[in-house]
Amino acid sequence: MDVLYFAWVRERIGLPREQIDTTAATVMALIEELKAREERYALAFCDLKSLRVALDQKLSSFDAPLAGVREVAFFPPMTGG
Amino acid sequence: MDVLYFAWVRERIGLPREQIDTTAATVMALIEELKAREERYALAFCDLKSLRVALDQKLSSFDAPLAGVREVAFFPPMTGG
Amino acid sequence: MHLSVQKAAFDAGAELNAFSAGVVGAGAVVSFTGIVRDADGTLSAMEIEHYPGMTEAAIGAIITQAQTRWDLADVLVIHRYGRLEPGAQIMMVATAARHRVAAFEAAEFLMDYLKSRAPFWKKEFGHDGATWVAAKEEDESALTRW
Amino acid sequence: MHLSVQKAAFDAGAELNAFSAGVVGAGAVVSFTGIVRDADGTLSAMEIEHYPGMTEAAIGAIITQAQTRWDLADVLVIHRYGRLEPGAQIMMVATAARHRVAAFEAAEFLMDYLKSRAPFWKKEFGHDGATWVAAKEEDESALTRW
Repeated sequence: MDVLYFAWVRERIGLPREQIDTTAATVMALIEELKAREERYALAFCDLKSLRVALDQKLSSFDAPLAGVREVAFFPPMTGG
Repeated sequence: MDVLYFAWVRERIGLPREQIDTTAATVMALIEELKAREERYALAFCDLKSLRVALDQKLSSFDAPLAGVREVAFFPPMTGG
Repeated sequence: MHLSVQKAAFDAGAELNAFSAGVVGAGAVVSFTGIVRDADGTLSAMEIEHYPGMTEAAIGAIITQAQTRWDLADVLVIHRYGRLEPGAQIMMVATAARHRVAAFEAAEFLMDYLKSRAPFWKKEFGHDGATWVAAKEEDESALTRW
Repeated sequence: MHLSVQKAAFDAGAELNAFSAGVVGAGAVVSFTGIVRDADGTLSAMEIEHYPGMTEAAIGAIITQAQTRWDLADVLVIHRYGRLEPGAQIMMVATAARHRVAAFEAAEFLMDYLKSRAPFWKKEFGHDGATWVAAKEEDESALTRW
């Protein structure tokens, strides 16, 4: 599964994307798995209120299932326009 | 006093402006005076709801006094933009 | 503040660029362009009559009202009169402000007031002759929101 | 429909003219241009990051929503990414419709959604370093009016 990071999430984790082999059933389970990995992940995911997730490039929610998903992206609330 | 006519008011009366010597105290009195003059004026002023008046180039009302006014203009509701 | 009541055509893009270039500190520029629309394929031309002198004063007063109400970096109004073919640009409004909401609201305010408070009258020439465009009830009631 | 997510600068006036020229039957064209604003004189540059692929899809979906909701003759969205200096144009939206209300409302709708539903992130570089622009509460609540 491709996992992408943008903006300060990318900066905290230190890379823009990585391939992750996971059996996590939901986005939330994936987040917990990542947080347990290393300090920098724990830091990036410490405040879920200021985080957004997209599954296969569509905005989604933390309790969404990951079955069949190829690309997960984490980023802060968007500031376009 | 200069009296100006625009759009279909101008067309019904047949001229864009004229000089009128009047002792009419209000716009309404001037209108009555003009209506009494000739058919074309009666026709132009027959429906006051679809008429607007400006005194010295400011939108005004039919009961406004004419004392000190130099320019009176009659026209239909505006359709700019 | 830029205000022009003119017979000549104008270049909306060039006007927008010149307007934006002259603005300092604005984060948002909104423009509106009004175009002669041939609603049912029968319009051959439109003629716009206006009241020289009062037109400039009335538009100036509308702009002042907008500037009082919103914190605007600048305002532009161009309005043509005379004969216009379908597809021709009739008029243009532009507003610049720090934030988008003020720029949008001020532009809509200007348009609503120009529609029924600036002394212009439109006459349409079609296959069956000429008719003066009637003021719309909705244009008058649009003013109540401000 | 014209949608471009690009690094290069664009000419808002030329875009507006090309957009208007391509529109048939519209009486109203509204444009919005967003400019990098140096709010307190300390901004040296802004960097806009985006999510290639999702950006185009998200903006495309927002445009489709606008087209469903209003009867639009055409829609244009240009949004830049990369490094931008103060005064530079960030993005542009244009809408064309028969009447002014639809053109204005659709442009505001597009702006409100682009602000917080298109995957762009702004970072500001100033004298004291760099900070990511925080999403504003008011931008999120602006969506509730639609």
